[in-house]
Amino acid sequence: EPVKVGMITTLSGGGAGLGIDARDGFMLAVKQANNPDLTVVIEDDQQKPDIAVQLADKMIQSEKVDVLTGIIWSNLAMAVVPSAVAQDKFYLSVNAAPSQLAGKGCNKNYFSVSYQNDNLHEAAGGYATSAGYEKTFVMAPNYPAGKDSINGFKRFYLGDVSGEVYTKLGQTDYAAEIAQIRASGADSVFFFLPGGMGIAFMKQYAQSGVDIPLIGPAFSLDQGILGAIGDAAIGIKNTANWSKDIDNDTNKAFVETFQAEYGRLPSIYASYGFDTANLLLSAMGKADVKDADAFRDALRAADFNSVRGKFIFGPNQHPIQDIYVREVVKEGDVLTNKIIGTALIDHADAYASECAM
Amino acid sequence: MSALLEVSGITAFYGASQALFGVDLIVNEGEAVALMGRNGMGKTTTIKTICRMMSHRDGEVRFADTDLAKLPSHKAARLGIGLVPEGRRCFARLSVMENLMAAARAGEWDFDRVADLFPRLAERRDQKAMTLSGGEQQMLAIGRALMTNPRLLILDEATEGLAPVVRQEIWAAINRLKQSGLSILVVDKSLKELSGVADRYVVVEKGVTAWTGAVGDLSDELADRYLGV
Amino acid sequence: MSMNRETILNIVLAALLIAVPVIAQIMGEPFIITLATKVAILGMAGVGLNIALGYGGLVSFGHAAFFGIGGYAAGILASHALNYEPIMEAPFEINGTTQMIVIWIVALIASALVALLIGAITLRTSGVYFIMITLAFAQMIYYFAISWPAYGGEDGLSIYVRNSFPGLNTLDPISFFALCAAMLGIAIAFSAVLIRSRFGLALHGARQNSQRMMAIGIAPFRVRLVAFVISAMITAWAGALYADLNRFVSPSMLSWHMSGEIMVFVILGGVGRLFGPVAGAALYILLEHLLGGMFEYWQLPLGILLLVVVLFARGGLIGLLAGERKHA
Amino acid sequence: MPEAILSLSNVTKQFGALLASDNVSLDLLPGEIHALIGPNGAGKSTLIKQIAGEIKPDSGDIRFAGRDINDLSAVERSRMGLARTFQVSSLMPEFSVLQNVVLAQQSVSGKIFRFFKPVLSDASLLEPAMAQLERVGLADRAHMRAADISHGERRQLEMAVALALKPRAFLLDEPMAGMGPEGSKRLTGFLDGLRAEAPILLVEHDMDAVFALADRISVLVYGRVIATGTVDDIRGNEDVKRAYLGEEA
Amino acid sequence: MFSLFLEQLLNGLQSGVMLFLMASGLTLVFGVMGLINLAHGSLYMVGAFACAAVAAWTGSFWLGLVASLMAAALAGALVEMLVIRRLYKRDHLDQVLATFALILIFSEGTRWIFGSFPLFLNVPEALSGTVTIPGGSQYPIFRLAIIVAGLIVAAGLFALIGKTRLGTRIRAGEADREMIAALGINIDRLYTVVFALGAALAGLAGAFVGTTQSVQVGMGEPVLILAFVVIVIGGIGSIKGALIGSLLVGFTDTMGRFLLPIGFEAFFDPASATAIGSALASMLIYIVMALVLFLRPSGLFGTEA
Ligand SMILES: Nc1ncnc2c1ncn2[C@@H]1O[C@H](COP(=O)(O)OP(=O)(O)OP(=O)(O)O)[C@@H](O)[C@H]1O
Ligand SMILES: Nc1ncnc2c1ncn2[C@@H]1O[C@H](COP(=O)(O)OP(=O)(O)OP(=O)(O)O)[C@@H](O)[C@H]1O
Ligand SMILES: [Mg+2]
Ligand SMILES: [Mg+2]
Repeated sequence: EPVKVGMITTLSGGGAGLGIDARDGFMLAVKQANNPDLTVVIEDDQQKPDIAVQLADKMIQSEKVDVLTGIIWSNLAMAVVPSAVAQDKFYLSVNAAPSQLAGKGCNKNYFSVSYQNDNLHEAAGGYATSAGYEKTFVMAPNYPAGKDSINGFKRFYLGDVSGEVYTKLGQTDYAAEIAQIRASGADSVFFFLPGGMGIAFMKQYAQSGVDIPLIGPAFSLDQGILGAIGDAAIGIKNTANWSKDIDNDTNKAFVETFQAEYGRLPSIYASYGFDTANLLLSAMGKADVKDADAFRDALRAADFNSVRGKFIFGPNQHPIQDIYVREVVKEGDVLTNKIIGTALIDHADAYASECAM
Repeated sequence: MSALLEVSGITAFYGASQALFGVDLIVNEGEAVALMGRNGMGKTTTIKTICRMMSHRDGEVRFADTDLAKLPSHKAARLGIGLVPEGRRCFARLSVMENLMAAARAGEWDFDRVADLFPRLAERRDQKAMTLSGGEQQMLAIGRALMTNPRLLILDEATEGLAPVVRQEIWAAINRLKQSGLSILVVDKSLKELSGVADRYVVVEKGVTAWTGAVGDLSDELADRYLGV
Repeated sequence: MSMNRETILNIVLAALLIAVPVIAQIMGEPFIITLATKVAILGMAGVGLNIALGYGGLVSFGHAAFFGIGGYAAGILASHALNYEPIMEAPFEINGTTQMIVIWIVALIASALVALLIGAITLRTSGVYFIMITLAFAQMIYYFAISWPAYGGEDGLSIYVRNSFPGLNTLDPISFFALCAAMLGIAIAFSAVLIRSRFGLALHGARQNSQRMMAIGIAPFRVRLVAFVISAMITAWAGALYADLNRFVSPSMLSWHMSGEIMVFVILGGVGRLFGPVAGAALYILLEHLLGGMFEYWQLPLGILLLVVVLFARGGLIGLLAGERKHA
Repeated sequence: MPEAILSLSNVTKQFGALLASDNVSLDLLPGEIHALIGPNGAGKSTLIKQIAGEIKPDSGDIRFAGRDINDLSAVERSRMGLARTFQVSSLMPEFSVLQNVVLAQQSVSGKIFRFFKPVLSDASLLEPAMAQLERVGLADRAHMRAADISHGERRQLEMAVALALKPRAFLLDEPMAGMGPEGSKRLTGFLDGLRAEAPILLVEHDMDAVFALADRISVLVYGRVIATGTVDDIRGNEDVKRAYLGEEA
Repeated sequence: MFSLFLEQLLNGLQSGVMLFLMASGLTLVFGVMGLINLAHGSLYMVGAFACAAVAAWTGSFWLGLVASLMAAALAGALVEMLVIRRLYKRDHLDQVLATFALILIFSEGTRWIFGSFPLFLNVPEALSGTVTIPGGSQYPIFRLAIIVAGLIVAAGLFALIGKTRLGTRIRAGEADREMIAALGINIDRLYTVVFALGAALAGLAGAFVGTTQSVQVGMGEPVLILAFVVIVIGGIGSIKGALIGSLLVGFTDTMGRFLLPIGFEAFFDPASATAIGSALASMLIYIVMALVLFLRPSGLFGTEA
């Protein structure tokens, strides 16, 4: 019953931080389990979809892996997942979970451990509503994930949208958008700008003196990049399905051991990686991976201790979970997030009904 | 008279093909030497090795008691070699003034003196070199070399493409430069004018020094054999 | 006629490119076949670029545009066919297809038209201006593809099943490799004939000196434009194959990284050398594959190796192995 | 008087404040060598460029072979039979000497967009090209790169390329420049015979050659034709002596 | 609306000057030395990282700024002496490949030293805060400081290239290296100095711009493309062109992002208008570049090649 896992993730270039966190979280769990039946091969996709596809081919054809995982970006997931699951491999997502794979394109061999892409945005919409905002300015890059984000936000936001802006992917200067925000008369700003884009925006926003509150999904305010934003991040509300202060033993142990092992605080991606590995290990304990149906049932049962506390899969094999609102705070010298409330409880995604499985 | 430039038995190659097979050449202090030969015989190649634009293989190039073998081009120039290259090679996008000043070194030659020699250059001092007429560019190339205040002035086809009056002026200028004590190595096609300036001829044929002698000693028969005139 | 070293080297390279996947097939290593297929396809994209860049001196930094157009031709036609949605209904109905041959023809025509348009504008410029204006056009297409939702935008477009070719099981790696290798062979043979032709001579001339070209009565612009279009078409053809290799297309095929990569293959292998792009692609992909799994900072040794090649192998790999190019 | 093959009337060209061509009118008759002389910077090359179509005159007319060619491009003019050489050699440096000529030969044949048949084993191009090289005395350099031949040899190659075009008129911009004494002598003899093939507009500073060859001479000073006449007319013209010839007359 | 428009104009100016700051070093190396240096963006990154690291270590942005200049200049000088020097006589394409390799080396080297996570770099105390501009909006002082820095660099370069002997020699060397050497100029050393200077300018830009962006591996790449666009629009080799090109791109980009979505609302429903408008806005500078080069094939101030 040995299981071979192929991890395809981003380990070079500007987006490497995310992949490294996911990998490190995953490998921490693997190490803790110390299960000789589990082997992992790791490859760098360079954040390029064609490379990811070829690596998937390699893992399936040459390495003969049973399970694939690791992809951070939706566009890479769209390139790899459909054909991998069509070849009867299991795919466990540590992050990217595009709507196509949750709805019509769902597959019995595809599990998202993290979320469905829209979840955190929806939660931000829910939070904005419950916080009483009535005029929110919304902003995201001009690509499908950006549009999904804004749609997700609007789905749970009951106020008015006072401005809607799509920025250029990879944009680094936001002066023009900040001026529009200032002039819009909004009472809050929802933004989805992953990676360097978000860092640039928040720094410039703080420098601009505009003080309309910001709300975003966790991606822009996650542990890995908080340090780079600096004090400009303090007080920003963000939505997440994990936080290092979620109060359960698994999480406490995870945060501690991760910090001890790697010398830094874990990020949300690390938590997904950790949960993914533990989910896999739990299934390995119950079934033989060669018996696909049994193994799939074991995965579906999700019988493992999640750092998020309870963990259940919905019918489309995406989690049904609580999503929190966090606020960036300074603990000593370190910037980190603290949960200040729950935005959505037992939240499932909007596409599950389209999934015929 | 002591030798300012002494080239002995040099060979030189372009890639694998040999262009010089043994050139000997001496220019004494204050002397004007004409380097002659038909097209493609190695005159320009010889000059390039002297200026270190290419390196020789066998033989030796000495200038002012220094072996040039290991010197880079700019060091050789600073010893006092001033080159007016074949084809002018003015800096196309620089103005006349900038061309002259780019490599100027202190000495008796300065802009005013060059302007005296070639008033046309003074008229066009702010024009870009690439828009100058061929003759104007030639004047510029000579002026540019003079501005480095060389001890040896090398002119490779310096009167090519010049109007007869200007050519006469340039020859007169070269003559004056020689009178002022400058050593000169000159390549030109006009025997008549060379004979008025040069003290000695060096004739190369197929990359070998074929004949050296005083100007008066070049017989018609030799001229026909080596130069085809 | 005695063969020169480059010819012998080319034969060796071609033999290697064919032998490696055959051996891999016997040893049961399908992934090596995939890698060889990738070399063949990207090499072919490079063969296309080499016509413009190597022979015509037209340093196009936008060939990813054509590569991507080829890819999207495959992706769009196949996705329509697989979803049973006609591409257009009025005034007459056009349906998608999964026939590679039809896809290729569409890719060739589409890329030729786009190249004609881009070329007509960009070829007025030269040198670095040309490099940048070709990049500009590719970037326009790239941003268009990213933000245009119909075919997936940034997420790209999956072709769930590889398109088909009469008499061949394209899903079988070695068959698909054979197909790609054959197309590469056609592209190389074509470019070999092309450079020796009258047109090739004119193209060489246009690269060196347009003033002289005009003085002898040949309009360099037309020569360059034709070369640019041919070059684009071959690259687009390779793009269509690449889409089938990955069963996926996305705007990353149109990105400037892709343009840069194709260009790197050509330069690495040897600019203007018949097998240069293939050699370059093979070396690059081999290094990427070998180093990629070895070391977290694998791009560092890759960079150093590339640097060593440029500094010490004039004329790229082919130049290193076969000596400087003789003028034809 | 036979009809001129090439005629310029009132051609004017200005560069900023500089009048490079000032109302120039001149013509080229069949079978003649018409020399154009004048000080450096007088506008001789500029005039050649305007005839060849590389730059457009500000005003004035140029007729060639009975046709107004003002609106034709350089390429079209070349195809009509105007061949020019450049004052500063302008060749294909990476081509062999022979290929330089073959390319011109190919242009004359009119078939450029042929993609399949090998060109360098095409005897219908190689043989005439080789013949032109022999005419200018460059046959033994045929397989050297044009970048690798000496300056004088490049000048000869310029000539061979022009010959290959089989033109109806030659525009030669200082063909003697860079030629050694022997080369000049040979080229003089060669041009003497060439005028029977096509008339020549000859820009040259080598007065020995000009006086030996020219049927007519026009003198250009500051863009203006100050005199046109036979060799003897020009030699005796005091203005020309002062502006151009100096002691050479 | 008017004050917003005014602020956007100022943003356009500021973004233009920021672009110039990034492009200035590239103009020097690319326009003046005739070298295609794809690794310019890497030197920019080196500057930003050096500044961030030293600022974090010493607590002083200004020391970081000095460090960025020195680190980038040193990296530039080394690169010139070890790599670029061997390539001047080669084809442009060899330069492309070599500098592409340098990008890989710099990026991965930086990641090796500093890790894969972005670094922190913020505006110095003295330049933080905002001022009120006419119309009543607040404008960050730091952005005004960038405008000033850019203009100083422009003036300095202008003087250096146009007015000094050094500049003359550099340009002469571009035209004919062999000839300028034969006239007695040590062109190798000159070029090392110029390259180091260009690198230092890149480093300076990296440090400055890094304060408003994410200091991370790969930050130089988008900048590189933009800087090339700017230089090509302005005309290669022209400092004036680079400045005008930067401003043109800065204004076009800012105003396009601002006005296009609004403009399209006249024709489409708001959601499509923003989508189409911003799609077009992201293509806009490339459209402008293509247009400029179509009308003037050697850029606005370029001389014929
Ligand atoms: N770059 C080069 N590469 C290869 N061979 C060359 C090169 N330059 C010159 N040669 C060859 O070297 C020989 C000598 O050339 P060189 O230029 O020295 O002649 P030259 O005497 O100056 O002739 P000219 O009077 O025509 O200028 C010639 O046969 C020429 O073909
Ligand atoms: N593009 C240009 N812009 C400005 N001035 C120019 C341009 N081209 C030529 N000139 C000027 O026009 C005048 C005529 O130049 P042209 O080259 O025609 O002279 P030329 O008679 O051929 O002289 P030469 O005998 O020295 O070759 C010169 O003074 C030159 O500087
Ligand atoms: Mg010579
Ligand atoms: Mg002239």
